[in-house]
Amino acid sequence: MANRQPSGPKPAVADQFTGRRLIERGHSRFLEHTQNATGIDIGACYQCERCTNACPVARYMDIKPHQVIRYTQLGWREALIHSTTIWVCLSCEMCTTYCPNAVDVAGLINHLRNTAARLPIRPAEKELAQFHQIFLEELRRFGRVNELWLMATFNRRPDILKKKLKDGSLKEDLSLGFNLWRRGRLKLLPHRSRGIGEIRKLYRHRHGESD
Amino acid sequence: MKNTAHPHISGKALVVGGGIGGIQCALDLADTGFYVYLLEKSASVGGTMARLDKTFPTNDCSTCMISPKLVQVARHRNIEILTLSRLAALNGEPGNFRVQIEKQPRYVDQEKCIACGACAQKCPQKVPDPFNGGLSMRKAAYLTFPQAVPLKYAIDAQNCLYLTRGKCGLCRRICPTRAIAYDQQPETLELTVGAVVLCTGFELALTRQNGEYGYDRYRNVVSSLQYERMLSATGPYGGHVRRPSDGRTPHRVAWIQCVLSRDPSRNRPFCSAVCCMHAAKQAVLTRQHDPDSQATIYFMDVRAHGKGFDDYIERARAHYGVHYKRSMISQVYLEPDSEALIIETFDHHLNRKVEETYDLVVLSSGFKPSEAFGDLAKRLEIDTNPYGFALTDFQHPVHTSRPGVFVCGATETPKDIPETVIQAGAAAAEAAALVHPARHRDVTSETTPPERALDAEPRIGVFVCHCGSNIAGVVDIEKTVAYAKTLPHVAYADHFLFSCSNDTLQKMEALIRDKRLNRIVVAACSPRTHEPLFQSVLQKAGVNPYLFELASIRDQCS
Amino acid sequence: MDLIRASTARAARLEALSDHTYSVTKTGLVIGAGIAGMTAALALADQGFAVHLVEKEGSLGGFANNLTGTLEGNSPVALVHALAERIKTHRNVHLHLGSQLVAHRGHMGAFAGAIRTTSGEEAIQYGAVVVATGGSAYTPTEYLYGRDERVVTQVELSRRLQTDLDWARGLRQVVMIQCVGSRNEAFPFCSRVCCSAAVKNALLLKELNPGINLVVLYRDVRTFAFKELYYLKARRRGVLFFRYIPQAPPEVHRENGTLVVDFTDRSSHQDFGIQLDLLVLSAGIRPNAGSAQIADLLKLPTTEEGFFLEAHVKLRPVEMATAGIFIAGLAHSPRFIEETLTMAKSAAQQAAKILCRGQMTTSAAVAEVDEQKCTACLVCVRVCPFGAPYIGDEGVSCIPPSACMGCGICTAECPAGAITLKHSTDDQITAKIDALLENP
Amino acid sequence: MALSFYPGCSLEGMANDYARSITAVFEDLGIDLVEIDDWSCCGSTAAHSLDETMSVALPARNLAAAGEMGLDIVSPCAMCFNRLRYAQLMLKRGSFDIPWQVDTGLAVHDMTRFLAAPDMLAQIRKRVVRPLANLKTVCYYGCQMVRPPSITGHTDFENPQTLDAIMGAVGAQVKDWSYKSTCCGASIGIGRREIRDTLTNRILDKAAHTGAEAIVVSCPLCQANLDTVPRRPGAGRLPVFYFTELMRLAFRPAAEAGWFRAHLTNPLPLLNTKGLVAA
Repeated sequence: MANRQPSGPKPAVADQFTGRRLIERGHSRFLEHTQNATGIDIGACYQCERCTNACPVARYMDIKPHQVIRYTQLGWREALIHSTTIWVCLSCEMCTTYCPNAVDVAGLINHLRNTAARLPIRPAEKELAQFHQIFLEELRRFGRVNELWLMATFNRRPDILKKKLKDGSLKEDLSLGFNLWRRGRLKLLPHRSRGIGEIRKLYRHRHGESD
Repeated sequence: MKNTAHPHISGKALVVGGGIGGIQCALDLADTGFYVYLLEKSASVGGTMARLDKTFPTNDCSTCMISPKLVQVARHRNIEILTLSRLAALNGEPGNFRVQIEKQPRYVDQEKCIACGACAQKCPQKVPDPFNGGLSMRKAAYLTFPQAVPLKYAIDAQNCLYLTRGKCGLCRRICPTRAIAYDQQPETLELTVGAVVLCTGFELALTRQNGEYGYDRYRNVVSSLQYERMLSATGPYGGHVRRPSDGRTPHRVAWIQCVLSRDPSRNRPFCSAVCCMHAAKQAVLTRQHDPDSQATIYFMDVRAHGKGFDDYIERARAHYGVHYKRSMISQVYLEPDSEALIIETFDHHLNRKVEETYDLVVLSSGFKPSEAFGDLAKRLEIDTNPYGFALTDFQHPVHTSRPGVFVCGATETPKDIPETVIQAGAAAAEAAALVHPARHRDVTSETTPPERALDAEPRIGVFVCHCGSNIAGVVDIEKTVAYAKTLPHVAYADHFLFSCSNDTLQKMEALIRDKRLNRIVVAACSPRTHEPLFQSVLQKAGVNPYLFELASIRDQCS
Repeated sequence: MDLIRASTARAARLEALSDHTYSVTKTGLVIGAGIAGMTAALALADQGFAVHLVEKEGSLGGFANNLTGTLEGNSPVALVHALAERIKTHRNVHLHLGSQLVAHRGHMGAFAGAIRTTSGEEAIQYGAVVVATGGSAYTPTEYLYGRDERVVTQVELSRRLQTDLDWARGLRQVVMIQCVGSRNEAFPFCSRVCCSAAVKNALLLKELNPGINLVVLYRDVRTFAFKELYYLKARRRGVLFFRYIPQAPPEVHRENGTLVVDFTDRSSHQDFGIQLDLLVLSAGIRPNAGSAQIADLLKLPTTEEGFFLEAHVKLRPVEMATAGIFIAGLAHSPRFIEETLTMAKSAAQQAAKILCRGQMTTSAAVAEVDEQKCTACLVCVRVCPFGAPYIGDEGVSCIPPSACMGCGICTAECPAGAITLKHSTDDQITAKIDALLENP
Repeated sequence: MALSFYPGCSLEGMANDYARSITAVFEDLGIDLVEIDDWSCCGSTAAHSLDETMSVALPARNLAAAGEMGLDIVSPCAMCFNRLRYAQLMLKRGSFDIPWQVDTGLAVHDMTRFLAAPDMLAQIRKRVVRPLANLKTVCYYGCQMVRPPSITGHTDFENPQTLDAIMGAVGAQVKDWSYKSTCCGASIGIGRREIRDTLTNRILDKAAHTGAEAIVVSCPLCQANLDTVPRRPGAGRLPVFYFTELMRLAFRPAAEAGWFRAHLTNPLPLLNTKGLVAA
């Protein structure tokens, strides 16, 4: 999948954020804002690359974990929220666990992912973003998430359906689904929790604030 | 000329800790007219330096460097070594402290022990040898290391069958000099000293518990000090680097730097200052031992901030082909079959993880003050920093917060040998400045009888040394002595188990007088360090010290 | 057995020798009155020894006078004052300002030399010497230094920060470049203190001017031991540290008036061109110009960089190979003030080992010149590693027993065979060898 | 003894076999698991990824419900456990505007931790009637149960011991290996399947290389992943057991073979050769 992961940030970004920008726009503003929002001490990093060496998916990231820290220090917000990194990250917490400076790298990446999700931008990893959204929608519908219905809703998305038809992964899905069903591992009907009302209220409440 | 000024000031000093810092400090004080008690918690002095193989930047043999110093303190008439001892209490004021020393029993009579090693040979109880980082076994009756000072065996009470279960008692039965003394009791000494210097040194922050990089989980992950022992000729593998798991020679060796150093997440945010050079040296030695070997150092910054250190790093890189990788490691993985170790790093050019496989991984562990220092600092009410090192003052870099108590070496900050030796001198200077009115008061100086007039005819005395079994095992002593008697001018010949032991020296002295010997030949071990010892015997017997000859039969025959 | 035969054969030919003894001059000489020199002098004086303290400048303090504060917030100047006060008032210290040591001979315990002052020459006797000739700051030729007033050294910056606060508060973008004039072909040494100096000034600037953009370009950050805590603090305060490699050092140039530094960040793989209003160079430490003359006069070896070379790197770090001469401070190597204080006291203590003795005996196993055979060919003078032999007034070589280490090199080298090493005389050795060869 | 039980969504579907074995084992041990009344989803990675506040609010509803019962919570699913713990920690730290009253004093156990307590292990040993003596296993913990230690409380995150201890207690051979908590990529298994496949396959390879005959897990997502991932042609598969399945096996004189039919990688041949199920 070499074609799917540009190594290093896109050239446009590099030009857009040269040293001169570094000076005129106080780069520290984004840094401070992020530090305050997350309570993460981003400055502490000394770029030892423990996080990147620990990350199981670094190769799929256009901005490697240690660079995420550097970019944040430099105030390169745009590059970050447009990166594949924030979506590919597994939240496996290897980076955070092993950081000698106790920098919560995974927390930072998650914060950036949250930020990107709130903005009207096309996520660099569309399917990953969509999956998360669909998951939350399912949760909103029933209060619990039923794997069968989750997959169904996901695969029903026109673009995804098209792609999966093309690369044959839909067939795989179906045969796996059938296998699981034969073994009684699929629950056909979703359970709707009684408290669904208050959960939906919570959703409305959240959206009330966030837009 | 006794110094009687300032009677309230004591001309004695107490040096706590028998590592290179303490040894240097003791010598620097004793050589300037003060009497020194050198306190050591273990059975012999030498500290960490005695455990090192070679040292940077000269690659000199560490033992060879420290041994003469060890002999010096051992034979210095104004240094009294108190082993297995701890400073229990300190009262009084600068210039006149009263100190309480708790001395643990050695269970071996130091006067009688001739270090023949019989007790250790026969002792049935094996225990992991702390001197070798647990990589080899020693007996419950033991000598810390071959050049130990004092060169006296000890019995460790935790493991001795007799002391724990009242069984065995073998060593007492076979000891040729009846030196074993199970009934020795702990004693408390009360001393008066003018000044105290703390040189308690350091230990590795890496412990079996905290499991860094699979330490104590994977057999081929070792600490920097363990690897030092593995390199050493006196180490567990006799100087051939072997893997603990299978005894094979490791060809691919990796060092991981800053283990529990520069690590705020473990509340160890400081740098241990010497590990960069230490690792470079070990890598160089590894390449020397085995030219086919591959040495890789994973690091962040090379801290070669000492005189000529960068040059050494450059040689390690260019001349010895040591690989430096500026990349820190999260975790070490085990290859199950070979027990090789896998280190994963992210390769920016390939844009993917690469797995590097090593036969052995060495963890360059950070330092912490030696375990005992924590309580000592509390007892003495001296201030320490958050990491347990002694606090000093900018203008007085060897003063602790308690007047009259000084500090040197890694007790203050992690530092290398030269800086420790320098600081030891400084601590000695401060102590001396405090007690100098009492200089020469508590020391004794050599008094030698007038030399006998030399008879025209040489009357040579030959003393052949068994050196335990070291020589006797190879050379037929009886025959040698008999032969010596036939040689021209030889008036007397005899043999001793250990010529260098105190009682033998006294015998020798008496013989020289009685037999009117005027030339002495001692056939013994080589160390030139022993020549002055025997010369002093001649002097005591009234014979000119230059009428002495040493035949080094231990080196050249046995 | 052969060995024993050989030994007895030699023993029969051994002769009684008596060690040579002489009395010790209980006065020390300290060369250089910087922090190291003053401290060494006081360390001796406080132990009751008289000291000559010789300083070629007219004032005390040396290099430290340029320094403002340490990383840990201590004041070198206050230290200099404290030391100077004691030096001026201490009864055991004989201070010679504006003076130079111009002659030096003799040996451990009994040296004789001369000091030249404005008022003429003065002969002095001393038993031991502490060399503390100090160091000086490297004057950069790199990065437009001296050609653009916006380019300064760390020392200059910290001095200006003391007086010109408004200027500091006006700064917006500052870049510091490490290892200027250190760790390169011309001067391979690391100057040890520059990383801490940069961190110190960076923290100070952030203190005065929190909004400032501060970039430090480094090769390795060497804030060892507890100085690392300040490096951490600086990072937390938002100082940006970028590593550069010697093959691609930063480039500084002027673009129509504005000062620009170009460099590559090894982490983000980005090229930067930063416009700045202040460029600070971490210029390294050099030995003091005067030290060469002292090295010459005292016959002391130095490193290529011009620092004095100690007798043994590990175990005799403050001793020179020549007995009775010791070394302290920047004259030995770049070091921090605490380390200099420590080293000076240590050197003084080694000197005290000599001064505290009434008499001194030297081994009798020393080289002896047969004046009849000596042709004053100077071979011994040249080969002796300890500079012991000299051509005496009788025009033949003299080897003072107290200066001779008994190594035997001259004995072997002397073409006239005029030198014998006592206790290893030719007939003793030959006797031994013959005995070895003969068969019983 | 009683605990409030938070099964999590997977145990209703993919992992219903896990659910059954848990019920059985806890019956055997005589511990009541009181299912949290009308529990709802913890939000999993999705809530965490898209909306921090939701990732606290959603678990909070269940924490609140458990609080009303006043019983400590035990969670069999690593992900749920992590989210519950995380939410609890966040609520301890700061105030969140959420409609539920949460008692942050309540203990949240991961099920393995709970059962690996010394007294529990003693209980388990007592119950064993058929030690799984010649079954060579490796235990796989995944990430969410152990990392980050600040949330999970697993200070031995690199070499966790809970499953190892439990498997030891039921007499199985447990091999040490380095990949106990290496991520299997489940959280992006749907969106970026090829990444998930790479990571999961690697773990299966390493497990096989260690000489294990079976992998023991406690996390439904890990199990689903390891059990269903497409293998390279030629590469073998290992049965992937829930630890409770094997406990049950050891607790019973004769195992119901039907029990294991839910697995995609059929474990019966292995159990057969070990004489643990009747052919």
